[in-house]
This record gives sequence, C-alpha cells and structure tokens, in this order.
Amino acid sequence: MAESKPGFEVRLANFTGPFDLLLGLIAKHQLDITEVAIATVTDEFIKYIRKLQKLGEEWALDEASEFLVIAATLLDLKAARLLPAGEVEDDEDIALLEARDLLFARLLQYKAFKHVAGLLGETLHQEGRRFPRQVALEEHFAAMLPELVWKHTPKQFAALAEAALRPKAPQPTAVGLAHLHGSNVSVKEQAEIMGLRLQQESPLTFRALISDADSTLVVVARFLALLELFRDKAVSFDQLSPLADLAVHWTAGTGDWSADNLSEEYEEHL
Amino acid sequence: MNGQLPDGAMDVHSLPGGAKAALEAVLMVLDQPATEEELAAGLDLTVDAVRALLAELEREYSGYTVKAPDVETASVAGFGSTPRGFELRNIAGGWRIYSRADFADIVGKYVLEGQTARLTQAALETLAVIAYRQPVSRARVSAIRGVNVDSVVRTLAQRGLIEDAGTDPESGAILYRTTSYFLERMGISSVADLPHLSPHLPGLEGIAEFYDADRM
Amino acid sequence: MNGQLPDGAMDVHSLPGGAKAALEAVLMVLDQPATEEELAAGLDLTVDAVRALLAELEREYSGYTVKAPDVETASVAGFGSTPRGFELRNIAGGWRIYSRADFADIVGKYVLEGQTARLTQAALETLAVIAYRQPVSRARVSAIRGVNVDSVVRTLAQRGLIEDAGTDPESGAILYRTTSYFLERMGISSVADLPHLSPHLPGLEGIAEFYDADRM
Repeated sequence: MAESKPGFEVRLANFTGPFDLLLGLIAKHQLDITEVAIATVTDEFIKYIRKLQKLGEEWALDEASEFLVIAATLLDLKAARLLPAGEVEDDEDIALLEARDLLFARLLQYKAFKHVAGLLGETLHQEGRRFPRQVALEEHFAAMLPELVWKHTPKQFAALAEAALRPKAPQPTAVGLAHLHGSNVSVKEQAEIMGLRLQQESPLTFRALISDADSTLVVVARFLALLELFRDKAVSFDQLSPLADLAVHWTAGTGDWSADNLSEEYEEHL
Repeated sequence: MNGQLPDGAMDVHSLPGGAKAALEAVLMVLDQPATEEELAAGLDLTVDAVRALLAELEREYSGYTVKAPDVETASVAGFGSTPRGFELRNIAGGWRIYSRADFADIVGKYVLEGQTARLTQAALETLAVIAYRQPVSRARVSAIRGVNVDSVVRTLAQRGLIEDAGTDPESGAILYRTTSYFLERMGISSVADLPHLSPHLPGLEGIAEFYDADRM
Repeated sequence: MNGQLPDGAMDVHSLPGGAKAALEAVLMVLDQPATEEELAAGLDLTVDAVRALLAELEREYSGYTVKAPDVETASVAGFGSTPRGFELRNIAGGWRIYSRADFADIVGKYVLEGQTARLTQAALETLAVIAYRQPVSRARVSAIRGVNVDSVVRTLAQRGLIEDAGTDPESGAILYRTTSYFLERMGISSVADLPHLSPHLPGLEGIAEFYDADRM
C-alpha cells in the first residue's frame, strides 16, 4: 500500500491541494462542482501519472484507474449540476436532484470502499503474523480412520478429470459484451457500409440505415459508428422534433473519409 | 468408571490434568477451528463447561495466572506470568491454536507456504466490496469499482477468500460471498465484526439511505 | 540489536516470553519434527541452548515446575504441577508437539466423529486433477479448479492418496503426486494406465500460478 506517498495534488484557480481534499469539499458542499475545471484536473493528473511512470512507480496504474472512476463521476455530477434546475417544481426536477445525489453517493461509496480496503489489507497483514496449528494427524489416529469407500473405475475417474480440467466458460461480465461474441460485428465495418451508402444517397434516416440490420448488435454497432462519423465531421444530423426520424447527412467530400480514421477503441469486434 | 464401553464412558476428570488437559489434547489435533459445541460433544462436557475451560486456557496462554472458582478442575495450577509462544483464539466461530504474532518472523522461516502473498490494491478493494455487499454479483462489484473485476474475482476465489453463493434469481448472475477462510485470515468471528462502513463515508449523513436501499 | 535487518537480526530474548516462547511458537505450528540443529538455526541460538530449552519445555508440559539456572530466560515462570494436554516428543531425532498419550482415547473419539469413509466431490475432483497433472502444486490445482484446495489436499494426503513430491525449483511450492495406495485403489499398476483424456484439454501452460505472479 502506498499510504505514505505524497499523492496527487490539484492546482486550480480556486483550489490547491490533495485530490481527496477536493472531493471532501465537494462532499460537504463547500465547493461547487460547477466551479471545478475538470479538464484542468485531468491535465494535471496526466502529468502526474507520466512523472510516476518515469520513476517506474508500479502503483501508477492503480492510481490512474482510481482517478478515472472519480473523474468520470465528477463529470457526470457536473453535467447533472449544470442542467437547469432552479425551483423544484415537477417530478423531472426531483428526478434530476436524485440523480445528482445518486452520483454523489456512488462517488462516496467508492471512496469508502477504498478506505476500508486499506483497513482490510492492514488486518490481513497483521493476522498473517499468526500461524495456525494445522499439523498432520498423528499416525495412530490416522490409522483409525475408516477405510475409504472407493467405487470409481479408471474410466469414471478419467471422466471426472475431464470435467475438472475443461476450461470453464466465462460468465457474462459487467459490461455484458461476452454474450455478443456469437456474431462478430465490427463498428468499423458498419461505418464503412454506412459511409458508402450515405455517399450514394444523402440524407438517409437512421431508420433506413438500419433497415437491413439482422440483429440488435448490428443496430448498436451502426449507432456507435454514426457517433464516430459525427465526431469526424463526416456526417451531420437533424431531427425535426423529439422522437422524430433522425436524418443523417453526409458532409465529408467523397473519398475524404475512410473508416481507418475510426478511433482505436472501436477496432475491436463487439 | 474406567472404560469397559469403547466410547463415551471415558471420564475426562479422572485423567491427569483433568478436563482442561483433555480439551488441550483435542486442540492439538485440530486442523480447522472447532466450535464449542463440537468440542463439548467430543469431550462429553457441557458447552458451558467447555466455554469456561477455553476462556481459562486463553488467559493462561496469554500469561495470566487464573483461578476460575466456578469451574471444577482437578487442579488449577495455571501458567506463570509469562505469555506462551502460542495463543488460543476464537475465529470464524471456532477455536484454534495459533503461534503468537510476536514470533512471526521466526515462525515464518519454518512455515513455507501460504500467508505470504499480499493482495494487490485492486484485489483488496474487490474483496472489501464483496465482504460488505454479499451476496453480490460481479456486475455490481464492477459498477462500484468502475472497472472490470473478472480476473480479480477469479484470483480471490482461487485463494479461497470468496466463493460462489448461488445465482441471482432475477439476472441469473453468479453471486459471491466471503468464506470462513476469509474470516480466519481476518481474525474475526463473523462478517458482522467487520468495521462499520459508515464512518468512512464523508458527508454521507443525508444520503445514507442510498446504501441501504442498495440502489445505484 | 533490534532488527534493522529483515532476518536473523531478531533477538529472541527481547520478545515477550523470550527464547523459550519463541521456540514454543515454532514447535506449535511445525508439521514435521525438527532437529535441534534446525531449531537452533531458525532461532539464532546455539544447539546447546535449544537443547536446554527443549528439556525445560518437555518437563513443563509434563507438569513439573522447573528452574533451569543454566538457561538465560527472561522469566522462568514455568507451568504448574499439572500435566498439559500436549507433550513434546523427540522421535527419530526430531522434535514435535503431540497430544498427550493419556488422552488418546478421547482424542481418537473426537477425530473419528464426523469422519466419513467417502471422499467429497471436491476431494475427488482435486485428486483427478493431481493424478493427471502430477507433479503439481496446490496453487496450480487451485487455478484449474477455481477454488482454494488447501484443506482438500490435506485430506487427500492424510488419506494416503497423494504425497509430497519435492518442491518446484522455480516457485519453491510443494509439488504433489499420487501414491501407490492410489494405484491400488484404482486397480491399476501405474499412472500410465490411467485412461487417456481428450487431447484438447489444456495442460498447465495456460494456467497462471497466482502465488508466484502475485499480481491481480
């Protein structure tokens, strides 16, 4: 554990100090999350992590993953906070406030678990200094044990070994992508398909773009691909009213865009 | 009443050292913690008598000379004022003899396996979430920790600290709980003895219900 | 001389109970009898000092209050005049603590209670993995089975079905193999006679040994 290390310090216009303190202040409502420039915090953190990496500190990964969780939550929190709330008048406002508190609760919960994890580690370490007496049974007692009942033929025994040695199928994970592996759908591929189609005919509705999708997975992949295309300024959207058809316009010139531009995270097959 | 009958007719009080020494003899062959009930049944004593003897031994090993007037013992000579090299502890609901922590560095040279490998921060955090939220699915642990915990959960299971606790009736996800080996390693009797989580939740006063309500 | 150095620099006399308690701590958790030389090396004492302490403990456990003027101990409080439930015995040159012979009937009855003549499913599966992947460490069997197998391995060893096959040169972990008693029970003459498994099953290559890697 790295309790004694100096840790990451934040330097902002309105706050300078350890990251944990920043969280504490937000927790106690002494600092408004909207006044925290998360981009600045992130920049500083990246600098900090790079420095650690250069020093060859092995806990840089731990700290980086912790930061990501916290920063993501802060971002959620800030988004919730920035949405117009004003007077609590209707259910939507209340839902918004609840969302805000839930986000915050999530953050605090994470910090709490992190803290007790440290305590557990310390206890496990201290307890590890005691060794239980667990010695082999004295021979005269072992000899008293009832004769083993053994009914397995070598064949049955081999079947047992087969079952025990067979790799266990991985359970669906938190992100729930494992069950999607049946059919390989690539966001990149789908982007290419839609790119070609849109270059021939634009605009097209999202409904039309997914009309030939043979699985939900393809729909998801195309949706993600559209977001990517939008980010690359290859397409634009318009929607006349909420829940109306989404029209997708091709805005890149022919040949200006290629699916190779897609960010790395989507190169993997879903 | 000296044993014609093969079992049960043994009077532990008639032997040198009496019931206390008999209890000690049994403690010597345990390879896992034994409950007061198991010990009482094996020794043909009442649970209360066993409990009193265990308390007496515990104090003796720690270096207190004891007189336990309410316990009938052949001789309450007790130990001297020096702690022994071992101690008797009630952990995970059972009693067992341990080497005293003071001698860890020396004993560690003789005990080759186990104990040594420390858990990483990621493993500790995952273990903490499972300990406090059990039975819990990996998905929920992941949601709290913000990262995928699959491989960490696997390792914790391999180390015997957590185990499968059936499946969630709704989602069908495997649920996990901590094991009695976890309690042993923590030196506590039950998960109720874990430190309370609430003091570690700063500024939580108003939103405590979220944790209990278990909504995230 | 209080330990800057991690090992060996420990002064056993400075600990509560002194060298005697330190020796006792080691003896209490030792599975295999240890020679006086082995004990002396680990405790940083001379063989003569260890021998004197062992004699003292042996007498104490037997119920004699002792004064051993030639042994420097922090405090020689000793035990009372009642024998303990355990005794220190020197068998084939090695010392170990055993339950006292007087209580053999009681201990035997305790040991037999709850014993079954059948192996549990967990024990059978563990035995199968060891049989087909021997020699193999507990950590690897745990990795294959996804659960901690420490106590099951102990049961199998106690039942004479598996035995120690030396240590892994890399990790230092104890390796296990099946015994001739196992072959006898299976009705085969060598492990080569075990039926072949499907060639597609993974060997040990892919299994991470978590005790060594220790990263999770």
